[in-house]
Amino acid sequence: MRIEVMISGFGGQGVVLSGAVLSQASVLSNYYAAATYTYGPEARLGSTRSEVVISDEEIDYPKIISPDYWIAMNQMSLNTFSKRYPLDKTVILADSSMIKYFNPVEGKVRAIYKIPATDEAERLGNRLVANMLMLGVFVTVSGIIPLENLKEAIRRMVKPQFIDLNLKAVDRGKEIGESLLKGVKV
Amino acid sequence: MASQVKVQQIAVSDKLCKGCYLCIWACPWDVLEISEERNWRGVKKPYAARIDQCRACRLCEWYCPDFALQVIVDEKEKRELLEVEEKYERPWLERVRKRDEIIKEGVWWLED
Amino acid sequence: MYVEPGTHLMQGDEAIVEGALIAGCRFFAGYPITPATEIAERMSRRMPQVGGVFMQMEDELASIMAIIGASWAGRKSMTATSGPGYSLMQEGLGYAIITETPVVIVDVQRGGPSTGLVTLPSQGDVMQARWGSHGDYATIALAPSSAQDMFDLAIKAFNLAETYRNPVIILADEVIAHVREPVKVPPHEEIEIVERRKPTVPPEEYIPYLPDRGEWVAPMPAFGEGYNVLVESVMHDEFGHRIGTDHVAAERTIKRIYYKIEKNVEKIAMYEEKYMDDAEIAVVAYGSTARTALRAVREARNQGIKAGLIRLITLWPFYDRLIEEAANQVRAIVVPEMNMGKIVREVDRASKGQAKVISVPKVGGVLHHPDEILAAIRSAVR
Amino acid sequence: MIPEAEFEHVLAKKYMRTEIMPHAFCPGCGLGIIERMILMAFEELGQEEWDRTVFVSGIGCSGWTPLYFRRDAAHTLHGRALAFATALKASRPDLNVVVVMGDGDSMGIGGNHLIHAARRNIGITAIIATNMLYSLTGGQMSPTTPEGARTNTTPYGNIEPNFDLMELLKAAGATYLARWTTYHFIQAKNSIKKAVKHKGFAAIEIVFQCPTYAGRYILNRPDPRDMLQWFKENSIPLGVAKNKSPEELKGKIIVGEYLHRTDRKEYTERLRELEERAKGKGR
Repeated sequence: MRIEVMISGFGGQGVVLSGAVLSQASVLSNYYAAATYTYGPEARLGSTRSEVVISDEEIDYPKIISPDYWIAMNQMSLNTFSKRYPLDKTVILADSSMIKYFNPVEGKVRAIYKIPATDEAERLGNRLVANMLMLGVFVTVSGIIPLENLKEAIRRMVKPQFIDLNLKAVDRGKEIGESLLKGVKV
Repeated sequence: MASQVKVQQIAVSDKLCKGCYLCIWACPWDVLEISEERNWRGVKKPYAARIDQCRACRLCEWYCPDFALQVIVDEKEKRELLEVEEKYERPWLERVRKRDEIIKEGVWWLED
Repeated sequence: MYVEPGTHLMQGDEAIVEGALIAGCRFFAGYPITPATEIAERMSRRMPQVGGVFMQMEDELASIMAIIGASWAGRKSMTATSGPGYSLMQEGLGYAIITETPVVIVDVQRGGPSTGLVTLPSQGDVMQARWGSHGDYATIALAPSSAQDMFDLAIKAFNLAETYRNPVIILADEVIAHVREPVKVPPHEEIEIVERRKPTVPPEEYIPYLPDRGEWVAPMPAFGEGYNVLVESVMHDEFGHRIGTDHVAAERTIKRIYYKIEKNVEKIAMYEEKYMDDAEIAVVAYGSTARTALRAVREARNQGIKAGLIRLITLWPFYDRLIEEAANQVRAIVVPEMNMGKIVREVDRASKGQAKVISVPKVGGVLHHPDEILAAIRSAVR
Repeated sequence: MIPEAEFEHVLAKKYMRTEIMPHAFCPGCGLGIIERMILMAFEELGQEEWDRTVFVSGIGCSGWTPLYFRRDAAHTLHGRALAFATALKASRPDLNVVVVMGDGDSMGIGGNHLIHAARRNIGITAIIATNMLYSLTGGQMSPTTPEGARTNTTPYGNIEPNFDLMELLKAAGATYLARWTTYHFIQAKNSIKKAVKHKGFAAIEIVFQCPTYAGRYILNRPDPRDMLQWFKENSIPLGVAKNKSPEELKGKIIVGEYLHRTDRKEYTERLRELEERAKGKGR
């Protein structure tokens, strides 16, 4: 088993942290994991991407060949990477608060789930937790990692004062994920 | 004008003196002169031509950049010099000599 | 104080810091540079906790001199940098070599030349690690391929540095510095740590640069211990006194600092072989590229091609015999590198024409796609 | 009578590597006098201080100065002596670290390290031997070459203004500063004693005679005796200089103790405090 998860967005959306948290959650679930990230020279608003490979054996190539899941957090990255990778087996979890045009990927992928993550996060109190909300959706939709392990990873890696908010975002993500699986539009 | 201090010797090293004559410039009492003859190093060393005028102010010593010159006032100073030689310089030179011996035999990493 | 035994999810740069601390590193000097900055940041937090000194220096010229100074103060010391900073360190590296000072230098390679590809990986500094400073010398360079390697090789690097009194370079790259993956930390007492060999003779009998018969380096005292050592950047004799025109003494010194590395290649060289037993095509790779290569080799095996991988862990001194033996076994050697082709020259030289050597260069700041290496393997079969 | 063939001064016998002497300096070079100032300072400070003193130097004629001492000494790279010394002091705060540098070494190629060592106020004694040009390479312009002087790289006269080391280091944060010439033997020796005992970055600039190049090219006095005479006649004590106009001070060497302050904390003390704060904090 080798599952490749790509998280793409711009700097400041927590792309790197969510890759780190996802790899931690994978390790807690007794998988091997390797998380790498690619970033531009800018600290904020540059293009950023986390690549997480989850496997039941030691990981050789740590980068993505063809993503199984793609958490896309902004329009620019959706446009860019839709051209770079084969996407026929890819499930896209897209932040529909940030992405309005899906034509670059429509018809090329296995499924697209549109989640207004940033709007939902704002409703929870801080738009910065959209990344964790998306991870909550991801673990629910993919079923690879128990939700509790994701929460434990957050407790280990997130600054103490933000843990509660992040956990709330994960729970909201889980709800959204469950309704998506039932085919309910969010 | 003879001094009250009796200075035994103003030693000037053949090994170290390079003949810059800063000692002569520094001496307020006109004690030192340049020798007529060159020593084995080719230097015309300064020497104490008028040692009776020396008051052991040691300015010549201080301004000698080569540690070549010392005003030896009396037996005590001479003894101290030899003591220092015995205590500090000899063990050090022994260490240097040991190095020379080993090197002379040839170093092992260049063998065969 | 140290990271506890067990498996931890760590980033490569975190692993290298924890490994270095366990190895006994107690001085770090550095200057911020992407993508090596995280190492300095972690060191700044961790070093004082273990009683060590962290210093952010004014530049890389100062950083390398600082770790050499700290090493002579008796501390195991390290710096971390990337391409432009590594270039600035070359003169200081030569100083560490001529004065036989154990230090560890981490170069997290990024794309060059010059400021280059600031945030992207590369293996462009491989030759600089061997030949970067002027003059004749030999050097030790290690290439980690995982966060685990960053931990393990940090310890190995300090051990080698202390054993051979030589700088050791860890040639990481951006991918390995930033990869977050599980790292196994063994029980601390099981980790082999080489401590600095101190003189056992009194100062009067100690000769700073003259090893005993059969030894390559003399024991090394620290400053202030009474041994009165001259640490001399000018070509010097066994006592540390500079050589003016004594070419015989100069030859002795140069040959010793060269031979102590090159003649011990069998002891220094580390490598890993996978699927090589019956291999007909060998892939020789190192660093993060070795992981891509492994993927390609497995893919080739799936397609019925007998491919194998030789992962070089020690890049310098180059282990000629390993490649020569492989060349006698296989038909072709594929050498993928994140540069325009550097180690491939060594592979070509060491294989002595016994196998076809195929270079697979990759530049632009990205890992090879496994298919690119696979294509080269397939082309070698034809 | 003591035989003179192999004679060495008592200070040389006690402190110096006499096996490699006479040293490589030109006849009449002031660096030998600076060596003697250092040794006499330590002779007065006592054996205990000497035993915990180490030397660091850079490249240039000045870099050779401490290499003749039978002590731990590092002959580093051009300009990098202070970087080496900073780490040495930070690692071993109990040692006296004495750095000897030339004007090119300290203010030219090593200028960055100089100002940062002063900024950190690390407890190093920097003895900066200034001869107004680069002499090891054969007489080229340095950051202290007077304007208008002809050297091998300023054949039409130097167009660059020079550094005032004392002002530079005062602004950078040094806490002990003095300037003397090789003529001011006792004063310089006393300053060295003070600097070694001082907690903080101490710099002593000693203008010395380079008869071979500075004597011939800059002062037009190729004889070391004439150069010392010139130092004697052209140096003005700080107190006297205060009441003189810039015109009167043109071309003069203003000597004296420029600064001695104790209100800035020394770097290794800060390091020790930092360690206390960091300990007990988890990984």
